[in-house]
Amino acid sequence: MKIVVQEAPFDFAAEVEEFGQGRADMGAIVTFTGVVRDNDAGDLDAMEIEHYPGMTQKALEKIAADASARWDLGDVLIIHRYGRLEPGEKIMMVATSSPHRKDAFEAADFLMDYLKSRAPFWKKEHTGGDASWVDAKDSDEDALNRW
Amino acid sequence: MKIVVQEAPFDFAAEVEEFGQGRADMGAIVTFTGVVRDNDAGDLDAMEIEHYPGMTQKALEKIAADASARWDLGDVLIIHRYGRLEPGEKIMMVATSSPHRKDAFEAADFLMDYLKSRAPFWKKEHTGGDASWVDAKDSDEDALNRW
Amino acid sequence: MDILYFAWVRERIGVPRETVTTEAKTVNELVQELIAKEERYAAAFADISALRVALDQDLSDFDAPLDGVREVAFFPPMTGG
Amino acid sequence: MDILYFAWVRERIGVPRETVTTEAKTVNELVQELIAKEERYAAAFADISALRVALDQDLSDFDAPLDGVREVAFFPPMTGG
Repeated sequence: MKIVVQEAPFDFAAEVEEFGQGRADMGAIVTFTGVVRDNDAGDLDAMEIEHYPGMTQKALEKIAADASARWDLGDVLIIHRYGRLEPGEKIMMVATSSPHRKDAFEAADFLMDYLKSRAPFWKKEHTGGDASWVDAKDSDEDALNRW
Repeated sequence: MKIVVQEAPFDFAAEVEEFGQGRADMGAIVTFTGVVRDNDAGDLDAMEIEHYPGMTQKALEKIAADASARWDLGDVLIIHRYGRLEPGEKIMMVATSSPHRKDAFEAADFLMDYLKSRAPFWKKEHTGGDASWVDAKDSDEDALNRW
Repeated sequence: MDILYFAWVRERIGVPRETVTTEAKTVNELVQELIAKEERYAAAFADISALRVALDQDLSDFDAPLDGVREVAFFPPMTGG
Repeated sequence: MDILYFAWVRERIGVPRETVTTEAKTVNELVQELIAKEERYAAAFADISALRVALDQDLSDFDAPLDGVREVAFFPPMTGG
């Protein structure tokens, strides 16, 4: 299990290359990558991500451990950035490996649902001099009931 | 949309790096990678993959087009190898990008279900001098009913 | 008409491809013609439910007509991915 | 006891962290004490249902006891991923 919380960009290609390397017992690898999406007007200047340093690593480790207890996983990777990001930049990624396709898919989907609502990150959108906190959606909380 | 059918290994890291590059309108990227899994006894020599050259590209394009019609996707990538592969080698990958996480996940899952049962590939396992064709599972066919 | 065989169907029949002249109107009729020809075809087509067919590189059915079809392929259920 | 604030809770209260001495037995009692202190706290805690609380860096509830707790954090629902 590898959990990284950092301000700097991460090297997605290098991370996926390394992930699951040299394991012939894992038939399936799933990755999810979150990218800062521009708004519909196309004028998002930046996404600012605040987090709770003392809690973040711990919360992500718990989410990864919960996934590992629930599915047959070879490995789990979570990388999440904080700070100021521009549209098109990668915010975060998760990767899961498993002997079975279904486990790898479900575990990655589960990690994302929990990252959204149970990891202490908050997003603020900066648009043409204005700034506003992104509201959590009820649907994000509801998504946890799937598991 | 990019569909590649080839015997040579593919550069997973380079492919994922290129995929969705420079798009600020796609917030979510999902990849699935299939790896030749050793058998439980650990004595799989190789997995041989036969395909139907005239049909493969066409079948994969149809599957990708079906996914694009059904979900809000920015791009779809499918790479599938054929020939003789050793345990631990990557057989294939799919990638999907979408403004929305759910679309990217579902479309990748859909692509895999259809690749399994509707793309003209056949696997033969070589184990200590013996060789046997991998049987399709009823569950693979059943999986298509999910969609 | 070209007939292609893949995986264990190819192995049982012994060739990957052959050209036949046929008056068969449907895939089923073509299969019956082949079965009548030689034992290796009878062995390959013993259980039709274990086979799939593609007409001109599109998946099809055994009761499909062969009008205008140039390439017929027989193979077991696919195991891609 | 250390109290931490994040996102718009931090902005309304005006500081990211402070140390308080309190006799509050639960998170709810602590919130009432803070509200009574100054208007900016009353503004931040006006709608408790819009807030989350963590005790010593684990998510918790507003009726949880504060015995032995060293760090309390208040923040809006998280928006990670």
